[in-house]
Amino acid sequence: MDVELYRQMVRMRAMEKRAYDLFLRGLVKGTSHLSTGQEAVAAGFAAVMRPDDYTFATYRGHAHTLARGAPMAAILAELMGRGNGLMSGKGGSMHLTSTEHGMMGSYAIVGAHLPIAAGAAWSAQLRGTEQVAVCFFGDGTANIGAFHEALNLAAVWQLPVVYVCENNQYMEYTPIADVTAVERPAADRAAAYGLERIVVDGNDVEAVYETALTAFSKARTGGGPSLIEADTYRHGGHSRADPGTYRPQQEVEDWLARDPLPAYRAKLLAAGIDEETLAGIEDAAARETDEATKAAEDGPVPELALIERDLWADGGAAWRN
Amino acid sequence: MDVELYRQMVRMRAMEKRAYDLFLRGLVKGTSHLSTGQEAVAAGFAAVMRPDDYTFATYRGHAHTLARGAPMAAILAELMGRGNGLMSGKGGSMHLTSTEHGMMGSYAIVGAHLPIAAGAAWSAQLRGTEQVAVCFFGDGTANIGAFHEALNLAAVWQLPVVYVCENNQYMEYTPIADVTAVERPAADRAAAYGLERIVVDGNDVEAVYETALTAFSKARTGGGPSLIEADTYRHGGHSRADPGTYRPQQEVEDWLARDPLPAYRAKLLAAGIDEETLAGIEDAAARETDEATKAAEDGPVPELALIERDLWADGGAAWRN
Amino acid sequence: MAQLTYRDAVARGLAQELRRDERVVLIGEDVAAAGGVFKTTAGLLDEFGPRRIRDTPISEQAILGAAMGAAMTGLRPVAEIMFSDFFGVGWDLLANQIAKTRYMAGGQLSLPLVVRAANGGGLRFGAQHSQDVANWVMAVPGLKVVVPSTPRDVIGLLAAAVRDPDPVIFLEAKGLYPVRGEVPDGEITDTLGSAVVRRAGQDCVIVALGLMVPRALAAAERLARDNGIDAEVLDLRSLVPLDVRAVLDALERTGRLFTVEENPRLCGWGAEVVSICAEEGFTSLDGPLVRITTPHVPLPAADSLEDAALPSVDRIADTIAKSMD
Amino acid sequence: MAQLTYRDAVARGLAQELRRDERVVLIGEDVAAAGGVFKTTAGLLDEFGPRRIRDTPISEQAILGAAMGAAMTGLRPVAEIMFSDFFGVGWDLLANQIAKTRYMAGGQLSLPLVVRAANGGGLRFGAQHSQDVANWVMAVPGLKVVVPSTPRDVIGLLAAAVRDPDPVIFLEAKGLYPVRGEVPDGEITDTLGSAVVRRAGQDCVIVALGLMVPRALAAAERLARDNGIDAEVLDLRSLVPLDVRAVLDALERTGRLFTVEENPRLCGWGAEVVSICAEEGFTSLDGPLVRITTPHVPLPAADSLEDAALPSVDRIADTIAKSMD
Ligand SMILES: Cc1ncc(C[n+]2csc(CCOP(=O)(O)OP(=O)(O)O)c2C)c(N)n1
Ligand SMILES: Cc1ncc(C[n+]2csc(CCOP(=O)(O)OP(=O)(O)O)c2C)c(N)n1
Ligand SMILES: [Mg+2]
Ligand SMILES: [Mg+2]
Repeated sequence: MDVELYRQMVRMRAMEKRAYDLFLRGLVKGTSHLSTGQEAVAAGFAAVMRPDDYTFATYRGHAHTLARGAPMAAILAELMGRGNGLMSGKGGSMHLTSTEHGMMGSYAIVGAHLPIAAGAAWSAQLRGTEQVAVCFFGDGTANIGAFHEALNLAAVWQLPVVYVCENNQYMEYTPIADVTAVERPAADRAAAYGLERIVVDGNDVEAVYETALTAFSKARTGGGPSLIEADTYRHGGHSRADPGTYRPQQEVEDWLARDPLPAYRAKLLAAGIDEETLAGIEDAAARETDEATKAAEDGPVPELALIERDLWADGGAAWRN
Repeated sequence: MDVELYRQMVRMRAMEKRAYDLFLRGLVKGTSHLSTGQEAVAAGFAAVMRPDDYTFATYRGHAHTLARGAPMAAILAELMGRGNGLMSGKGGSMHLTSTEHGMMGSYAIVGAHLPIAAGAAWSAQLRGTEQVAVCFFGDGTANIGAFHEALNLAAVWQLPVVYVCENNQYMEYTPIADVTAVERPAADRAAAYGLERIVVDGNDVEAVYETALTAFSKARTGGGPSLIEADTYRHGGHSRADPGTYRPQQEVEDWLARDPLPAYRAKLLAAGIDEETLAGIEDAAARETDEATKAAEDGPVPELALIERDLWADGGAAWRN
Repeated sequence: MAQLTYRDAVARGLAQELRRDERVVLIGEDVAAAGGVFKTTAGLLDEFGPRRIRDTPISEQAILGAAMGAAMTGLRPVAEIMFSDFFGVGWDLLANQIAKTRYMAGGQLSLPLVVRAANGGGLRFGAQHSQDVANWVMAVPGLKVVVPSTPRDVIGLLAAAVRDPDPVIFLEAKGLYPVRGEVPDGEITDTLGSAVVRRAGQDCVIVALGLMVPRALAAAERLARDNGIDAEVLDLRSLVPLDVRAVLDALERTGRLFTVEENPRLCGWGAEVVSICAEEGFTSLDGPLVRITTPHVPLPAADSLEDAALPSVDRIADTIAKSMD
Repeated sequence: MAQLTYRDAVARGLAQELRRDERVVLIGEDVAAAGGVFKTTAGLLDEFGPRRIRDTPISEQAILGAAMGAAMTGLRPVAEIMFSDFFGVGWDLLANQIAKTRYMAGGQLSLPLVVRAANGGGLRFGAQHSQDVANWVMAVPGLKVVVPSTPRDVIGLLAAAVRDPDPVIFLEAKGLYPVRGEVPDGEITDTLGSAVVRRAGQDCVIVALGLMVPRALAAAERLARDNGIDAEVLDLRSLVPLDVRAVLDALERTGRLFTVEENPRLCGWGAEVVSICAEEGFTSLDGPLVRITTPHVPLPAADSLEDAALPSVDRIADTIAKSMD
């Protein structure tokens, strides 16, 4: 299991770094929001999920999508607007979706997916499938109305949904503390929905994993929702355009020193995993990334006919006869 | 002061009863939402307000409007769609507004006025006027997104605004407990905004008054917002169309036994206020109500030209040249 | 055949679909125990139980989000938004999420859901409970929009909406709730995107929707009687999909087209219909294309003002008579 | 005279008004310390301080509500909604509260506020960050709507919006942010509701707005060069108030009118313009009124798809050439 967690984090990191390179090379044309530094959250949660569980993510969802099993090439191709992208280029980096992998979408308007995740959980509850929905969101999202409505509904209906606030300390450029009435935007509000206050070190992948395990078992066995706040930090800026210079140098350094990857690597080594295994994982991720990049770069320009395709379930977009 | 509180409650009660009669007579044509039974909240708060303070109310706002000094005749005329109505018939019962009395509007979409009240408070703060805004809303409103956003903003900006949840135990027909994750929809969430938990017996007008006094002084002196939950009960149904039969008989009786008016009357008598004074107040209110009714009934049908008036500040409604 | 009110037709239509398909569920404020504030869901809790008929908090974003999440995972939810004006508080869910997600996902998921709401004026409820928002939803790619004008259509189009694999906004003309109409026994189904000629006519066509349909019909009678004008009345029934063929066909046959819209003027559905006619039906035009709408103002509350603001039978007939003079 | 980008013109326009009137304040997400995610508010915090330039939480309802409450009590707030797509989360405040309150109150209060937002496509941001919602706001009685197409207009129309006593939605075409244009020195003011002829022409008029204005101009040049068609280009600049006189005048002079809309097709502003022309300008029509719009779909993210979906210079010119053939 341990090595698996590491492998996932390494893959995420490699992909996000590549996404950044591709942006610098002018191949990622729209925006993109990397989660470099936040890998432990995505890895820890994905590891406890059943294949038929549901993930709902934000625009900062590349890693979550990868973690559920979507092919890296399709993700990178989507970022590059290619026809072999995960959604054929129609969604873009902010909307990664792979329903066959339980990735029910990445949502780019803050807060919207919290009630949607509640709906998926409600459906699972009603259908009696013991599926669980997990919904990742940022610290800034805890101040928007949809957060409040979703949490209340989830609690009242005792839905099998796990809400995970990835507190990376900033909304876009504004420190979360400047705009939030409580210290912890999510955890300090759990009580407002009759929920337990749960905070986890989001850079400690095993801690995340344990926390996820508890929340998922609870949800799966009818125990209702959880709200978890995971402390973490994004190494880069908010989005591709942002160098992140508004952050104090010391703060950045402190958090870089807590980078989840080297930390976990050291822990694994200390636990007796040998260097070759880890290096092998890293090499494999690098190869996977290179191959995915090539497949994405080789991908075709999407057919223009896609513009009027798949608005409706009949595959088309006709609004008239 | 005491007798003043009683007078206000008596006037409110008389007006609301009359509004109900007028509805039965077919003269109130749209909907209307009475606050019979909830008078102590409106009276207690109005009593601590400066003339230049701001009130924001819901569609259940007749009493709050009267309490700020708007003429009863204009209120009843508005309910009846007359040209001498408070807003010439353009708003109707759900939107009573009298800016000259600090009544900044009654809002009919649940939650909307909470951020608006924050805005008025922000303006007062910025202009340095020591004005305070008060915002009344129902228990059901504590579950909507705007509640969350407004409370957070008010707390972060330390705004001079007092949020008052009139918990009358029901949204329209649904008991609030059925749809709320905590026992007290407002008070149990105060901590989520770093605010003190305040509950008051909303049928005890003096308790309300004291609570209001504290919150207003705090707001006026830069101490920031308060969130107060006042327990109360509406004697009638949600709106004119609703007989309120979904409520357990025993519950209704218990609350009727706690009617704020007779309770306070008894207290005043016990405190040595003489019967004549109280009877005089009641008679005056009855007379005021009769006169107001007559003035309202005698009011003209609004001019049709009003339809295209006052959309814009220039008095007109032109969207083109 | 039975006489049923438009209001009762809603409950009957819902019951028909709830019986047919286990996946159909209904949520909304006061829809269960209370049977809806307009009593359009009366009896459903008793028959289908609290698993399938659920009261919600006052949380329109949560209602719409729940419907969306449930639709993409195997249910066929019907969400009630009590008044369509409240689409405002859930507009992101409607216009940005429900409408766009299938497209953005390249068709990976479907959203077979219905959002029902009491729409429009006539009840003296004032500006925040009376607006006709048909054009709000029509303007959003990814939403289908249905507005029935008769009890029979309520059932048939509701069935079509529930069975449709895409999100359908089902607007109930609340001014029509008490109106009765003939409804056949047994299952009723219908198709989206088909307009119906309510009155045949040769001189012009009045295109109408929802609450305006009976008024257009009454105006047509008045025009026939007083002005010798034989007006056709076309009930659009759905705005998306739009039965453009029926519109252009009526224009071609009559040469004159009028729209009667309950919405305030700007960017109403009538503008869209007119713009189609002004391009594709240009050679059929025997005179101006004229829109009859509520003025571009919020709806006033007083009965006299509301009546004067909404297109009335007289205003419809007078406008047409004058324009055809 | 200076060359200024559209982006910098926003900051300059805001600064001009902030200097002029103490009551003007600016709030929004990341507008203060960060100078705005599009850098349209850069430098304002330094000059005007944190009392007047304030960062907010991610709470669009609170932002719009705060602006409304402040406007009715003596301030002249400018609220930034980062992307106009996010109007969805604050739509109740915009469409039901800000728009209707003055009217419902019988004119007792005024709401002198501006809501600014980056609007429309061209940046490959995908369907939830690219939509042109000009028609959403145009459809709501009680909102004025402005969409500048040049840096100079950004400043002048922003000044007019801030000074206007009513709520104005100020849509910045984000595809134009990097575009430069001539801007005179000193104070710039302008008036709402006045369209501008950007290119005179005799054969037809192309009515355009925002991002579509430069494209319409380029198409007009192409039409002149390749097809011998002399097209006038009318930049509407504001949708409410609408300069109907300018539109009808151009139609009368040319006999043919085309609209170029960035919004998806249904119920776009062009439909409204066309419907006015089809009624009031009927006798001037020498041919069909034709709308060129984005297809009625959400905007796809891939650069190739976005470019093909939005009206391009070629599509505009080809459509007009074909229609005038
Ligand atoms: C409703 C809404 N408002 C504003 C934005 C613009 N925006 C995109 S991301 C973001 C910051 C979100 O912060 P947080 O929730 O902490 O997530 P993070 O980006 O840090 O992962 C903002 C303001 C948006 N997408 N949606
Ligand atoms: C956003 C919105 N949703 C629903 C409604 C319909 N509605 C009007 S009043 C009401 C109940 C409100 O309950 P509460 O907040 O407790 O206030 P009360 O009526 O009890 O004073 C509802 C659901 C509305 N007006 N606005
Ligand atoms: Mg964050
Ligand atoms: Mg209540």
